Amino acid sequence: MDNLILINIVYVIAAALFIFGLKLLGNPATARKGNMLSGLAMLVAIIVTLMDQNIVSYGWIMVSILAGSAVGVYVSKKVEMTGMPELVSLFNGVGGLASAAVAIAAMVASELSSGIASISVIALIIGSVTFSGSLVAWGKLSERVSGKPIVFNQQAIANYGLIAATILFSSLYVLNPSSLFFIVVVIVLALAIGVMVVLPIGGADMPVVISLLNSYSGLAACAAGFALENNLLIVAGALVGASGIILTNIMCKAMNRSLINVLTSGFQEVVTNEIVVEGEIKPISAEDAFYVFEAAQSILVIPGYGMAVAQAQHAMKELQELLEKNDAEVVYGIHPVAGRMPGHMNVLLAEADVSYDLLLEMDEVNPRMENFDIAIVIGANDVVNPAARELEGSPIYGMPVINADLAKNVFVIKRSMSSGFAGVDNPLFFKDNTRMIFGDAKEVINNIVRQFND
Amino acid sequence: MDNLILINIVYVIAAALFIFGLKLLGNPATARKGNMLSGLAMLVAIIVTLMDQNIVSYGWIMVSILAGSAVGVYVSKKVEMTGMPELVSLFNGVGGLASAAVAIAAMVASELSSGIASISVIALIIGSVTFSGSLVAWGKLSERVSGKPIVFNQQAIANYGLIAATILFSSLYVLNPSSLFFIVVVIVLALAIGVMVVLPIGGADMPVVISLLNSYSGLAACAAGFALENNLLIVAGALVGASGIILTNIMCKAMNRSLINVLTSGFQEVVTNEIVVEGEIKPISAEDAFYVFEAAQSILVIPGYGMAVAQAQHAMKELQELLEKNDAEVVYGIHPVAGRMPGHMNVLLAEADVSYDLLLEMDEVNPRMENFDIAIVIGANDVVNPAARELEGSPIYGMPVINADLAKNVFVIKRSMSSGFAGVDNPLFFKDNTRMIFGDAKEVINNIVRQFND
Amino acid sequence: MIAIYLLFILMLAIFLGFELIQKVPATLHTPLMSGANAISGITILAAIVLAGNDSGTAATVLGVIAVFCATVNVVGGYLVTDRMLAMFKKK
Amino acid sequence: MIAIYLLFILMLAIFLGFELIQKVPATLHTPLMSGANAISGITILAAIVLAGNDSGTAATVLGVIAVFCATVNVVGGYLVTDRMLAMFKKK
Amino acid sequence: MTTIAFPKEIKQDEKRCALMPSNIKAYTLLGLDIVVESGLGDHIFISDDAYEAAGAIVTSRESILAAGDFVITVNKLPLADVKLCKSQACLISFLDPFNELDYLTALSDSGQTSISVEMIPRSSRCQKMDALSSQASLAGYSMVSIGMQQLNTILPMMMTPSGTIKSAKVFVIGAGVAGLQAIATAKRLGATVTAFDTREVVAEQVKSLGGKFLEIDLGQTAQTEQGYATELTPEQMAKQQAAQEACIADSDIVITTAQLFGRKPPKLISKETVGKMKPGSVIVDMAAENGGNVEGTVAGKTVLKQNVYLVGNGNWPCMVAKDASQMYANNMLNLISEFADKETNTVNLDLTDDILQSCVITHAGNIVNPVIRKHHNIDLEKTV
Amino acid sequence: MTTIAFPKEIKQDEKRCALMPSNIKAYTLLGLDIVVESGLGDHIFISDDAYEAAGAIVTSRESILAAGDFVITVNKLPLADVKLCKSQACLISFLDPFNELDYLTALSDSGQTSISVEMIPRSSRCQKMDALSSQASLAGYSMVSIGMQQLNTILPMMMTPSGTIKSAKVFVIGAGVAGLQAIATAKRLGATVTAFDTREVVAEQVKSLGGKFLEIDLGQTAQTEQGYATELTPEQMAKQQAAQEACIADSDIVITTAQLFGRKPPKLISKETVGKMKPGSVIVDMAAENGGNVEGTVAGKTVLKQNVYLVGNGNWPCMVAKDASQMYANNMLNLISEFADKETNTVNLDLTDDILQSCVITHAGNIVNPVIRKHHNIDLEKTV
Ligand SMILES: NC(=O)c1ccc[n+]([C@@H]2O[C@H](COP(=O)([O-])OP(=O)(O)OC[C@H]3O[C@@H](n4cnc5c(N)ncnc54)[C@H](OP(=O)(O)O)[C@@H]3O)[C@@H](O)[C@H]2O)c1
Ligand SMILES: NC(=O)c1ccc[n+]([C@@H]2O[C@H](COP(=O)([O-])OP(=O)(O)OC[C@H]3O[C@@H](n4cnc5c(N)ncnc54)[C@H](OP(=O)(O)O)[C@@H]3O)[C@@H](O)[C@H]2O)c1
Ligand SMILES: NC(=O)c1ccc[n+]([C@@H]2O[C@H](COP(=O)([O-])OP(=O)(O)OC[C@H]3O[C@@H](n4cnc5c(N)ncnc54)[C@H](O)[C@@H]3O)[C@@H](O)[C@H]2O)c1
Ligand SMILES: NC(=O)c1ccc[n+]([C@@H]2O[C@H](COP(=O)([O-])OP(=O)(O)OC[C@H]3O[C@@H](n4cnc5c(N)ncnc54)[C@H](O)[C@@H]3O)[C@@H](O)[C@H]2O)c1
Repeated sequence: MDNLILINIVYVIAAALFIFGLKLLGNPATARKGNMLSGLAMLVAIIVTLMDQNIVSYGWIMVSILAGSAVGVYVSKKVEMTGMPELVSLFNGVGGLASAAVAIAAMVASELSSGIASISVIALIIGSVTFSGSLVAWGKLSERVSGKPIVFNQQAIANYGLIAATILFSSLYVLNPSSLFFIVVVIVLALAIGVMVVLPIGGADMPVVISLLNSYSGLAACAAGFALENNLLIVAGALVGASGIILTNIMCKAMNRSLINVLTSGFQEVVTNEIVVEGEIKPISAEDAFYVFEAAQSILVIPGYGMAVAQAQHAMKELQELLEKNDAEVVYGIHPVAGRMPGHMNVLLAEADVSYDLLLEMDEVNPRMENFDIAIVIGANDVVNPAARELEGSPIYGMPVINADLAKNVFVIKRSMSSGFAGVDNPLFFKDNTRMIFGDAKEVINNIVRQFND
Repeated sequence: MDNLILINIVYVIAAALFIFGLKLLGNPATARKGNMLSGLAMLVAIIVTLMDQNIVSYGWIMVSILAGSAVGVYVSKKVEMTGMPELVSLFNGVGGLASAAVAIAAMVASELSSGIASISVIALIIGSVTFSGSLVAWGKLSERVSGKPIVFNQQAIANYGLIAATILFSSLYVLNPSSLFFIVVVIVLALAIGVMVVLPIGGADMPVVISLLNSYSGLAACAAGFALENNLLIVAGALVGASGIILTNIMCKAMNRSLINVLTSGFQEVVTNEIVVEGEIKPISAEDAFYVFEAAQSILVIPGYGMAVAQAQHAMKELQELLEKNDAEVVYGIHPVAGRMPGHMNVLLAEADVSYDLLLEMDEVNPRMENFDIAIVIGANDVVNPAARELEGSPIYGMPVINADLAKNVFVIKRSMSSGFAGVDNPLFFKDNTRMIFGDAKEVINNIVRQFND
Repeated sequence: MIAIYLLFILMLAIFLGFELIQKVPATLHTPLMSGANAISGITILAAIVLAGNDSGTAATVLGVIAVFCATVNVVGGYLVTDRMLAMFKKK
Repeated sequence: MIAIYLLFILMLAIFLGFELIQKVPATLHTPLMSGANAISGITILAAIVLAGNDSGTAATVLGVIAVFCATVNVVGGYLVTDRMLAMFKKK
Repeated sequence: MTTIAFPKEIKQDEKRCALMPSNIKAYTLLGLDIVVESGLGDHIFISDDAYEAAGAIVTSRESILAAGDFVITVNKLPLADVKLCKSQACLISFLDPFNELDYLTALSDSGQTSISVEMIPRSSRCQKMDALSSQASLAGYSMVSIGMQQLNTILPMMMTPSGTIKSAKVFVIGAGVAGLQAIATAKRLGATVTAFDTREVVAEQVKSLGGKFLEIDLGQTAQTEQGYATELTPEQMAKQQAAQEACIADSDIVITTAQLFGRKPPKLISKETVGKMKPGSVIVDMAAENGGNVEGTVAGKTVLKQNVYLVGNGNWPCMVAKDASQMYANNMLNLISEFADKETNTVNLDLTDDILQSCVITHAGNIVNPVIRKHHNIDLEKTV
Repeated sequence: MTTIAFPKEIKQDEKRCALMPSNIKAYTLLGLDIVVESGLGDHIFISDDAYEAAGAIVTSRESILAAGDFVITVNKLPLADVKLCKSQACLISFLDPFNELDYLTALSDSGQTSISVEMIPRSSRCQKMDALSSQASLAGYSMVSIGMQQLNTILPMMMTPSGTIKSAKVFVIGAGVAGLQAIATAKRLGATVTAFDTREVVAEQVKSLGGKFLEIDLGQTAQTEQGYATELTPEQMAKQQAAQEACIADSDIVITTAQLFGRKPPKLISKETVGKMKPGSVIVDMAAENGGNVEGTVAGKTVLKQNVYLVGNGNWPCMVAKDASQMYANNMLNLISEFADKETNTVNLDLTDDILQSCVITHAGNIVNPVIRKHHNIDLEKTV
């Protein structure tokens, strides 16, 4: 019993470390330290758990821990940077499997009271859903499964059916805690749910799904904790569960999606539509754009008529100063016809007291465009339209433009997708490296400025 | 036992309500709702506690609850707005008394195990210190006791002695949990500590002290919770304790004091100093100034040479727009000699595109000065120097100035206490309604702007 | 073992307390302090139990005093806080 | 009664989880998710106990599988997270 | 090898020229020969040596006219000089083709090709050759400059110990290229600027420069495809004049830039309205030389009438002749480059090109430009 | 009742006057009588009627001079007119007391009291009467205005399809009241402005207006209690000239405002330096009328030397005569108000007052001002 007290006191400390770790993980400056703290907590918890007096044989435990560690180390070292999200989903699946296995083990180890049985079956279901769902997500991310939403007719009905069946068999199991059959049926059903729920979600939404499944695996741990009366499992599980939900929500917002919308893809009517989209517009919020700005070393500002309309020049000057303080180089690329009168941009930028040295002509910036980390287009449209270069037959074909599209990242700030003075569409907005920040130029820039100050 | 479960489940809910309530209390928009939620939690907790099966007689309980409520209602309704901080300290003292009484009651009710005994004596000490300390604080605030720090020679030694004695007798009590004598001695010592610790702290620092004592009373409740194995006491007490400490720290920062410094006043050597200070400078951070700005209806901006040096005109324009969006009226009072050349302010403000209609002459703003909620002086000095009006013999006596000091609140933004062009001191900085915001004008204003956007 | 649970609860509650009051505006300092003070009147629960128990007159009397004091703290505390907060209402 | 304590702990932990992840920058979304995923490998504790108990071969086998899986999750999770975070280091 | 000739401007008080030394390198890179009349840059302090050093041949007027396949000037070449040019030469300059039928006829009779720079289309692609815009923009600046000079008060507001001086009020009528630049310049100087234009799209542009737009409800107004305003009906004109009057009377400087492409500028300010202005006020009438927007302005002069200065100087870009020359010379270079063939070192005017279709006026003995023909009612059958 | 007389300005090309109709009410509220010479405001379009309507008596020069207890003008009253004034009258105007000893002697002989407005102290309290500052400030504006006019390029930068025009470079030497205003005005117009002054405190002020300050290490320099610069040593002068040269050669407009109170302005720009400037550049020499900062400027004229325009027009405030009059008139009103006694409706000059001690020059037949006596070496014993 003394041992138990010791273990639990260490658990309290481990829980505190987890909490600290998570807190630090939320801040770029301390994230790494946070991760290490949380790793330390895990290590301590594992070691102290091994001192549990109920443990009679260590052999298999050690073998599986060593094997697991080896696999973990190998996979995580070998993976390419680009493969990380897939790997995370794979780990998540494995974690779900572990939870499920724990639940089954508890179920087969002894006859359970109905309370514990219901908690265990919950852990089992969540673990299984996490497992199969994560595997599908992994498949989609690594393109083993088509990234497109996979939908079929009547799927909503099928899904409802699955859920009903799962509830039914779970209840049956709780009533007959000794029945292996019900356990197996529940497992199969839960695995199916995991597959069915993730399949109809598009590849682009996968990070959200993984985050949610991750939150689920926390809940599974939490449920296991209840079943085994293990405080640390409850605390750590609840932390992961709750923070996962919040994180999922934040990620949805950043992607301009609603959580409900993502989750219920499998429960929606199938709509087939045949509209050909020329490309995809990738909107981004000013808040998220900030992180790119923070990391950039050289930035080209391309102002246009919209900057004048929004009177965003003062805000831009402030952003420029902040970027410069952040050791980035900022220059302005002034297209000769930007605005609505010759020298329009000059008037504005002089008003904001932008140094003349920073104003470069089109011919000066175009040759070095590839070297800019960011080209930020502020309310300009025609003057950065690659159609003038590429699209013979366009009304502006042949007009020299600033080749913003050749910069590493392009941010376009404007209020809508509407066209500029010349009234022609702008393929720049659909390019891969372009992100649209919709909104009034002044407000958007002020927003980014605010991020710098936070 | 069923009853106990019910009570405890309700406690979980009450704890959640307390947490929510505290969270909401931290935001001006929701604070009132937060307070009500927390009140609701308290009510629910009290009612459910009354269902405790150990309670055999309700008579006295009801009487004291009714009497207590009556007193509480009466006092809180009657107090003047200005008397509130005193009242809070009084309530806090009463709360401390209650904790102390609970601890004694537990001690006399039955022989305690040494674990419980030590926790109880901690509760007793904290409760008593809170009680006497709060009373002294109340005395200082209501000017029943001199607001000046009361210090005497050797007080540090006396205090260390007191603490040592308290520890000694507490230990003795824990060893003899039946001894009434030790209890009484501990009480007396603890009360003395409360008095001794608070007396040497100046009246201006009282809010910090009360906040700290308040945090203590939370800890007392928490200790009582441990003694009685009452979860809700632990949770609520810990919440109050922890948030109280943070709050105390925040308040210290806002007053430009260090917590350690405030607390250890009683342990420092007595320094008598004879320098005559003409008045007190009250610095304030831009963050805190923001709340006054947010509440203001009419604001007068008085720019001076410092605005030009800092090139703060664009930032000021932005602040103006935010204030106007917040339904406040903003005008600029331009002193004819502000700056270093005739029309200096005009050049700057025109650059920032401040409408000419908002620029008022000295003679237009002076008569209505009393009606301005805020006069914000940006890097001006001589032109708002009341010495020109009041101090015959001053080199600038007789020069007409903008009477900023007559506005309801004055904020002066400058980098230091140094004087302006004329080289004369400015009594405005020492006025009661003046708060200094030290820093570069542009940075300070940007800071306030940022608050508006958060 | 119960002590362990209580310790867990304490630890979590303290963390939570810290997290909750991270960035409060200065205008709310006093009301917040006052509101927290009202919550600290939670000792009333302990007081009630002790006052209602029959474990000797001394304990009961102390319990009753404690109930009275705590009630003053709780009731007065919430009301005063509410009055302060009522002043903040946006125009 | 133990259930009550557990409930208290759960409630507090959930609140704390919400509070902790209030405003994370987008760059941290993936590492944070990955870090949290590693933490969710905490089931390893349960797995260890079950694998070590002697309550039937089935349970032991399942326990060992669970330990293996959970270890992969924990070890891999922390290392991957660390690798991601290492990329953020300020120039 | 194509030779391009740049004779001196003959017009009185003209200080601009159509070539700057900095352009010569670009021309020679295209393989073109540049011949320059001695003294071309005198007015803007550019010596013959500078042109020579840059690679041009500097010689007499007669020689260069005789040598030039292209003859580029700012103002139209006097007919006497046209006779000295090659018969297939191409003359490029402002030609004022809507008003100078006689000159055009003479040109077409003598057989040269002529390009009117004011007829270059206003497409995004042609902006670099658009001399009308470049010169108008400078005119906008100059008009404010002269208004500032003429006014006996300062433009910005000044709050000083010696009293507060209110900012001057400037009213700009017509916010095209010149008007917008005038707005920007006056705004920079701290004046309170109001503007009006019949084209509603302009309101936002005025505001984007910090000016106020005077809202007058004229009912339906329109603009051409090139962005030029269409003429108002007489009722609309009357409405506009009435609505403007208060604003004009209140202004210290009024700048009128209203033009109608190919038509006489509208009369916008009557004698009576002028009389309502404060004594000492200033009206700058951009169009004075073509008839003017203001009743009473005298082309080429500043006069004081009813105690108001009416500035009708004209040739505004000439006030900043160096920049004006630079811009004009760049426009010409861009025009020539567009049709230069680097391989053959020649410039080939392909008359089917849509730019040339709209700006070539005479060719091979005919007035070929359809717009101009239509304007002067030249029967198509007759001459082609 | 004290009467204040405002005769017309006689000096050629002077357009300012010392009274505006808007001031008359304030004077009459003080109980003073105002007499005005007919035609006082002609140059700035203020009619006699306007003065009369405001409460002044408008009549002939002789009558008002005979009636005035105070005679206020901008420029000094011709001696012929002084004779017509009351013998106890007080004459107020710019007197140039450091240079006009003969005039002062004549004044003191004829017995009138005289106040030199340039001698009003520069304390914070006196700024409202400080005509030197108010006029200098307007001069700063006017000098940029004339420089802009004279220059054949525009001041702001312009990036257009017809090429990029670099902003003009303006160099201001002497950043006192006039210099700062010049900096501000040029900056507003978009020019790149550099400034230099010997007083180091000015560097921050220049920067606060967005100008660059040219750092020249001259060693020890100083300023008087009133903020005026002290004279440089010849070595320092040479150093300054050498260090400035590159900046001047690079500038399109140079504005010199360097003055030394009570002394001839320093020569800052030599002929050689002028010769290094670009052809067509402009130098505006504020002090040309008093000898000038620039070698070769001609007082009252704009001349072209070495292809550089040397502008020495002088009387700069006169270019914005209305505002200049308004400010000067306000300064005078503030001066009179300071000594007016509302009870007795008189103005009493208490010569022990420290303001009057520094600005009264002659009184009761003597030159009483100590600074001026010292400057002209008038032996104290001899005359008092
Ligand atoms: N410079 C000259 O002399 C001159 C003269 C006449 C015509 N032009 C023509 O004008 C064009 C100039 O090109 P440009 O790229 O500068 O302008 P543009 O092509 O007209 O595009 C301006 C863009 O700004 C956006 N915008 C407007 N208000 C905004 C606000 N408040 N915040 C954010 N975005 C705003 C608009 O998109 P949303 O509505 O979606 O926000 C619009 O697409 C050229 O076609 C040129 O030929 C030039
Ligand atoms: N208008 C004119 O024509 C003219 C001409 C010459 C002289 N003057 C004289 O100048 C004075 C003008 O009065 P004023 O009130 O405008 O100016 P002032 O009395 O000179 O005061 C300016 C204040 O601004 C502060 N400051 C400087 N840089 C700052 C920065 N970056 N951020 C924040 N604060 C800054 C300074 O305090 P810290 O150092 O503590 O920050 C200083 O006290 C009068 O005495 C007037 O007589 C006027
Ligand atoms: N495509 C391009 O890139 C390009 C190039 C140059 C100009 N433009 C556009 O062409 C337009 C016209 O240019 P412009 O300045 O040469 O025109 P303009 O010189 O013919 O006329 C000047 C202005 O006067 C206005 N006006 C006419 N009648 C008026 C009246 N009765 N009252 C008030 N205003 C009146 C016109 O609307 C025009 O704005 C401009 O808006 C400009 O944006 C476009
Ligand atoms: N107390 C007040 O409120 C008040 C009022 C008016 C002026 N002033 C101060 O008085 C100062 C001087 O005013 P001012 O404009 O009438 O002076 P000013 O006309 O006598 O001289 C003009 C400027 O020339 C400078 N100068 C002299 N020699 C120079 C040289 N060799 N090279 C370069 N610069 C040289 C001077 O330093 C001065 O700044 C100003 O700085 C102003 O701030 C103060």
